[in-house]
Amino acid sequence: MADTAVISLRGVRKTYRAVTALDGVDLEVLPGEVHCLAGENGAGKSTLIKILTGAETRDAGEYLVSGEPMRPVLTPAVARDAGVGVVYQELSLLPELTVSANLCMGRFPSRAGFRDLRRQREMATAMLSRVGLAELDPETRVAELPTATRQLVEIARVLGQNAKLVIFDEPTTALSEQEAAALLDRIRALRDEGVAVLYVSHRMEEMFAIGDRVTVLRDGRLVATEPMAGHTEDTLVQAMVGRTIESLYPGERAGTGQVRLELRGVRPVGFDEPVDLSVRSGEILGLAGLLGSGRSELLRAAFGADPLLAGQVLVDGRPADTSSPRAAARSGIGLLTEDRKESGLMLGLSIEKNVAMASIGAVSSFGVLRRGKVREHVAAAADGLRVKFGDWTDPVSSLSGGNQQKTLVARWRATGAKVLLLDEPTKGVDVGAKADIYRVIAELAAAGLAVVVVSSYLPELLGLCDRIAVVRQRRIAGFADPAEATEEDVLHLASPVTAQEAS
Amino acid sequence: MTDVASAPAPSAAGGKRKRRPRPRPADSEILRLSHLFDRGFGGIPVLLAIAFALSLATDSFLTGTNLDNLGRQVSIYAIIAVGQLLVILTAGIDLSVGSVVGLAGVVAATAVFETSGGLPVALAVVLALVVGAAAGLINGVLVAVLRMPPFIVTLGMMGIARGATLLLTDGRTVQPLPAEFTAIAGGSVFGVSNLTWLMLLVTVLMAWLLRRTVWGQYVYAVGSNAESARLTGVPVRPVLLSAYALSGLLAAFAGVLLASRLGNGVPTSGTGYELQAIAACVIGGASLFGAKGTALGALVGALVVGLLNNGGTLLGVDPFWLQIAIGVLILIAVGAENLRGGGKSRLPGMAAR
Amino acid sequence: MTDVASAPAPSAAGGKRKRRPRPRPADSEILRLSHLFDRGFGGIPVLLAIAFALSLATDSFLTGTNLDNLGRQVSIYAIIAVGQLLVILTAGIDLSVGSVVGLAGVVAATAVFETSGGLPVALAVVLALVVGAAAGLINGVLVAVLRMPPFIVTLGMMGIARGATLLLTDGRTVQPLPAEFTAIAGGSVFGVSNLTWLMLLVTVLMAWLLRRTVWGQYVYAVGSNAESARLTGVPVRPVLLSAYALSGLLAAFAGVLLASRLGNGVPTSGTGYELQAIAACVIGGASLFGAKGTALGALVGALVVGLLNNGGTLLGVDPFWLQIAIGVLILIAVGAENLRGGGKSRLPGMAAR
Amino acid sequence: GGKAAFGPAAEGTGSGTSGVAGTRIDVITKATDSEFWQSMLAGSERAGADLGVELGLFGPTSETDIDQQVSLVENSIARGAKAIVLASNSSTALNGAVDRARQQGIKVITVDNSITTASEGFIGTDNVKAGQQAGQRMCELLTAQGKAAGKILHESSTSGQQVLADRLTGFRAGLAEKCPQAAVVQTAVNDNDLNKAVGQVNDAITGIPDLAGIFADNNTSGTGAARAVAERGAADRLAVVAFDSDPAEVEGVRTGSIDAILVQNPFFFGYQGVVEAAMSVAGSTPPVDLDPGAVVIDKSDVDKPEYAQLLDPPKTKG
Ligand SMILES: Nc1ncnc2c1ncn2[C@@H]1O[C@H](COP(=O)(O)OP(=O)(O)OP(=O)(O)O)[C@@H](O)[C@H]1O
Ligand SMILES: Nc1ncnc2c1ncn2[C@@H]1O[C@H](COP(=O)(O)OP(=O)(O)OP(=O)(O)O)[C@@H](O)[C@H]1O
Ligand SMILES: [Mg+2]
Ligand SMILES: [Mg+2]
Repeated sequence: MADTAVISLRGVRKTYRAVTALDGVDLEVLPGEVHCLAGENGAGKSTLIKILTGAETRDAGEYLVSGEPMRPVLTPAVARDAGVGVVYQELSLLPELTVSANLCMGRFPSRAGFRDLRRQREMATAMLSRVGLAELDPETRVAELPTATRQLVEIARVLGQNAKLVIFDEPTTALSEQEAAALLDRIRALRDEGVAVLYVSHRMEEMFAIGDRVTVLRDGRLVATEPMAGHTEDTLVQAMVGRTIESLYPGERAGTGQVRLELRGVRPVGFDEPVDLSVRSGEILGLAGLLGSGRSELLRAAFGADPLLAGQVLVDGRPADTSSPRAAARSGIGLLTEDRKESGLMLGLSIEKNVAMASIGAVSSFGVLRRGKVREHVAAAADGLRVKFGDWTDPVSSLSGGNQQKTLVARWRATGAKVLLLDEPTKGVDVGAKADIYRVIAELAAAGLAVVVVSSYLPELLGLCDRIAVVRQRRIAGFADPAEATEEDVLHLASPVTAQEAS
Repeated sequence: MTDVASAPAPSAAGGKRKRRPRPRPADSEILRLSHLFDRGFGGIPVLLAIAFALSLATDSFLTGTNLDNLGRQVSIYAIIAVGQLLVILTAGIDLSVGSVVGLAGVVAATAVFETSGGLPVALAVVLALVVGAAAGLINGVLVAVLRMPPFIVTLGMMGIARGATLLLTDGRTVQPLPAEFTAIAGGSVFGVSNLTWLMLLVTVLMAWLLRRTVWGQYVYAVGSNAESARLTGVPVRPVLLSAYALSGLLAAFAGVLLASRLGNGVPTSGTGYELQAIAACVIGGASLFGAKGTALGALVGALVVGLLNNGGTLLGVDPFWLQIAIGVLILIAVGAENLRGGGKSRLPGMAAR
Repeated sequence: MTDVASAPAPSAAGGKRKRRPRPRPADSEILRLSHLFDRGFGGIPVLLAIAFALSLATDSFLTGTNLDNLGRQVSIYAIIAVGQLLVILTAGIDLSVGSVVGLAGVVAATAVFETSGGLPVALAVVLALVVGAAAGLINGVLVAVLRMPPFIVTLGMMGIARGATLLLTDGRTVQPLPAEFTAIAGGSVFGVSNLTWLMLLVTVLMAWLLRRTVWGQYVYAVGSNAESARLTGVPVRPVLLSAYALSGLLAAFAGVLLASRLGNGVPTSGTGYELQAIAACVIGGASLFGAKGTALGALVGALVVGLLNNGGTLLGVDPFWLQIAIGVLILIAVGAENLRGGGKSRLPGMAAR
Repeated sequence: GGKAAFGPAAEGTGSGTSGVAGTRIDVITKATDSEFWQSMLAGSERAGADLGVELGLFGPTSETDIDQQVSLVENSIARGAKAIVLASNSSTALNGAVDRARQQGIKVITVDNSITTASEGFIGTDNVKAGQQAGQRMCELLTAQGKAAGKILHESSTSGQQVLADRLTGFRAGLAEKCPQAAVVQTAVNDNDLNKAVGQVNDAITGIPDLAGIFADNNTSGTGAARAVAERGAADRLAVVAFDSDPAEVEGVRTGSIDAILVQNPFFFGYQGVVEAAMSVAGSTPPVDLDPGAVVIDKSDVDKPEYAQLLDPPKTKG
């Protein structure tokens, strides 16, 4: 019985009203293996994980932890105590509480109900140091941390639980290459300690880098569980999508035209130096940089989301009004923000409304919506994005993470903007859908838009962009040509260590 | 507002593998029967149940006189509730509506008071509406521009408006009011009192504004997530300002109608109406966390409370028991709604406030 | 609870680029002076400013008698506010506290009424507290288990408890009450009235519970995001139940004290206190969206309102003007706090309710 | 009735008040927001002007807020008032505060509602007696309509107020004297919300087809009854007796929707209260108990000149 699976699922089913999220899924994760879970957006990966952790109740099927059957109705606390730890796809930290309280939530060191603050601090510091955050003050409130740090804190929390099974649901979406690489090292170390790991990611090379076996889900059904070594990227994609994807990145496009977007001496809050940058019609400019290098701040300021201390944003040579996002949108700029939940979606509203909101003026006359137009407009914007949903009027919160992201792409596509600023546009999006989004971006560029893409995923920038600007410590550190540059070149330019070379 | 019945098993990813049924014409925007039994229009089944029970229990419930009474009684609350709903949709709260009812009532009454030399009725009404809208606008400015918590802002305004009302009248009732003024609420068209008509008019108009105009969509967007809305190009401040101003305006309108109905400008009138209006919205399916609720729901909520009060008097229930019974019935009404609509597991504590 | 003064501009991603100061020893949990000027303890500067202004404007403000009066007047509200705070921290609201004040008061009064054969005072008090806690627990069950909206649940309970109070007393005042009972609120220790001591005791105890116990952290966790809290193993339901039950218990305690202070079981007492309690919490920095607020803040909020009322009488302000002035001053108090704490741009509409 | 005590308060009562000019006297009403209490405050202001004392006028926001009234008394002690004129919201709850005031040498005159602890003097109507007058009048009206066994609605402003309970007790007693078969069949409570009062009376007229009379226990209830009776056109078949003399109620008497009102004299309460307070401060002894009584006024005497000031007392300002 040496190889008893840490967890095993048999014939698990889960439906949400009319949606069947999982249908007869089997899964076994062995100690000391990294088991990847692959599938398109909405395939049911997160749902499966929620069932493993007791966050959702399964409708049918068996669930065993170390051979012990689990009760059909499971609470997260029971699952955790049985040894299942998880890093959720959507951040689940409590923003108003401190880092240490978040890390110890649910199992505070205490004596008779009274918190042992010293031990709490020690525990927190120990957990943080495992993800390279030893320097972070555990008494900082989570609300004050940038997204990437929050993700690391979340990972620290799970690592600190000494679980038998650790589940990662897209842990690297908010991380840069460096942090992601460090995380993979951590996962390997966990595996070597005999911990079972269930790993979900839409980044193929990550799966190939650490995966021992892979289970593929499609439309809530099990496709197969196979050794990772038996797959190539192509066969894995084929298994996930059920079709082949000829090329992930769009091919050649027609040349670029006039300068469409120009940042002239733009200085967002926190920037010491003004930034000058121009993007031509038809051009896709990538912005590379480490976490916190200021890429998002730059985009936000150019869109009027944050105040500009100095400088001007020009669209087609005319100064754009960046006093507010609304004004910027009217000047023809659109911004897809990086944090879907906090500054992108209106979660309670329907998918349809979420897509239409930025361009609602286009389907109304004198402020009154035109009958029938909204649906048409929205359907056109979502065309080719393969958004998986039940009904246009379902709340956008019912969509899987990747599909939520697609609705945001559709939102900005619908505006007919001249300039699109996309901050991590493929965050949490599957391969097939990435190809769809890249294609849509390329189409938009081909239609004459100037597009700026911020991404922490370098292959994407190299594959998609015409030109890459590297941001380092709130300065443009240089440019790279995707046709020639390698990931190392870009990283080199982005890292502060090499700063002296620049001067 | 999902239409579960008519959506086929929500199918696969867009176009490619399964063909999705062609997007239906925009019928989802049209009110269909199935909507009525949806939490979005919360309370309609409850309303019908109460009405049915009352018509069995008393002979007098289904008489024309009584329904007329009911319309008159509920209309004032319903109009305030519809205004309150706007603010609630933006995830705010307006505690000042009760005081604005009082203020607008005495402003209108004072303006028409001196029968000779008093302002023409129409002008007096406009004056009162302007005062109410201005009070609402001040709330809006403090919330939207100075970013103060709506609860405190409108609590402050509640005290200020009531104080101003008392100052204006010296705490005395303003009367007698001329017949032209009392005719506003007193009259009737096709045998149905003006008050009832006005209540229906306000509800239908607001329902239309919320469903069919860009502004209406913006109101929901702001309530759902103000930051997301701002970054989507929604003019958040103007939307908030308009919601608070309209809430004030409708409260003032209710105040004028109340003064007209009573033939008196009573400085204490409207006291406590804020809670009733909020309750009506919530009974009608609105969430105090914003972005959830409809104008029709607010009307239904007001009717539910109105029916309980009306039924209580018709049945001659002891007032102490009536108070208990209304409390219990409100709980049952919302609880029943919740259980029915609660198929999808909601979180404790996250339950719509 | 951030220590703005000593934390440098919230810096870089996980300490990579800038060196953060070394983690301080666990002192951040201990109340330091700088905390007092933080929004978390909202209102203390405002409180001091008002007190300072009053001591300049009148001779009588800083007299022992007046400070004693102030303590007596504020204590009842403060105790209710501290209970209310708990519910607010869980992102709920408790509108029933005013009615529970009345109910507990008459329960205690009725129990000790018949001087011969009446229950011993201690037993009567316990009985009243149990009744209050039970009312709160029912609220909690409806919110946590049946997932009904707290606003409606506690609004229903508000009516039910008031009705029960009136039924119990037949609408009459219960009196005279024996001296042992009136001594609870009437007595004093070291020249400071019992009421003041009890208010301080309740606040300190609650502050300690919230800061130093696991339960306290759970309360904040549930208010921050009930679903996330549940997923990390927080017992959401028990936490909600305890918050509502404690709110009821403290309201009942305030009711007993009020009855003791008045020497009467008055069936209408406590009417309207719910809004005052909520206002005190919000003035003291709590957010109606949950997870933000402190027990000390609730006390300070109650003191701010108390000071304004007290100052108004001392200065002989006309009551109508006083009502306006208090409204304006509440707005200024919270507005000033907001501007000071508002360095980081908060969203309109998202501003803490 | 004590009609003799009505009319402008005799200026002569100022006899025992020499040397009080500048004295600080606080007047605390049950509430500030109604005609009734405003009249009382107007009376106090008149007396204050006549005697040259320094007045402070206060009142809680609502008549149910006993705690706030206690605070007001305490604050008056703190601010150094020499005398307090108090319309107490409870017959016992203010005892503690009043005792403390008197221990500090502050003179306390109670008006409208007596309290069970000692004070320098009391001026007010006996509500049970006034209720009895109302019951007697109701019986007369019912008998005149041939409905001596009729059903009566009790429209009440608030639950749990002693004064109102006293009025009802008195009313029942007065009614029972000659109309033992008539009965109060239903009580409706409007929480001093006029709109609610109108609705309730409307509902009762609909719900009780053989309703014969309405007893309204304060101005809100009375005004509400007047309005509803007018809306339903039921003035002829219903006997309506109401407390207080809101202008709207007086109007109701004129137009017939109210048959009789019971009127007290709050202006006199206020004037006499301040006068007696000043007397106490000056060292003379005011009357221990002064009951000016209540008068029943109906259509026949509503426009009589002797009631003019009673029904339309001088305003606070001017
Ligand atoms: N609470 C819910 N209510 C309704 N439908 C839901 C809910 N949660 C998930 N679904 C549906 O279940 C299906 C599976 O979703 P799930 O989140 O498991 O996908 P996923 O594989 O994790 O996708 P992604 O890669 O985009 O995160 C989707 O169609 C989704 O819309
Ligand atoms: N809420 C916040 N509070 C404090 N500092 C923040 C906050 N959000 C971001 N920062 C800081 O602002 C700086 C720039 O962040 P920004 O998000 O613009 O970087 P980025 O290059 O876009 O990185 P990312 O890939 O994480 O988005 C970082 O130093 C970060 O720590
Ligand atoms: Mg997922
Ligand atoms: Mg970024």
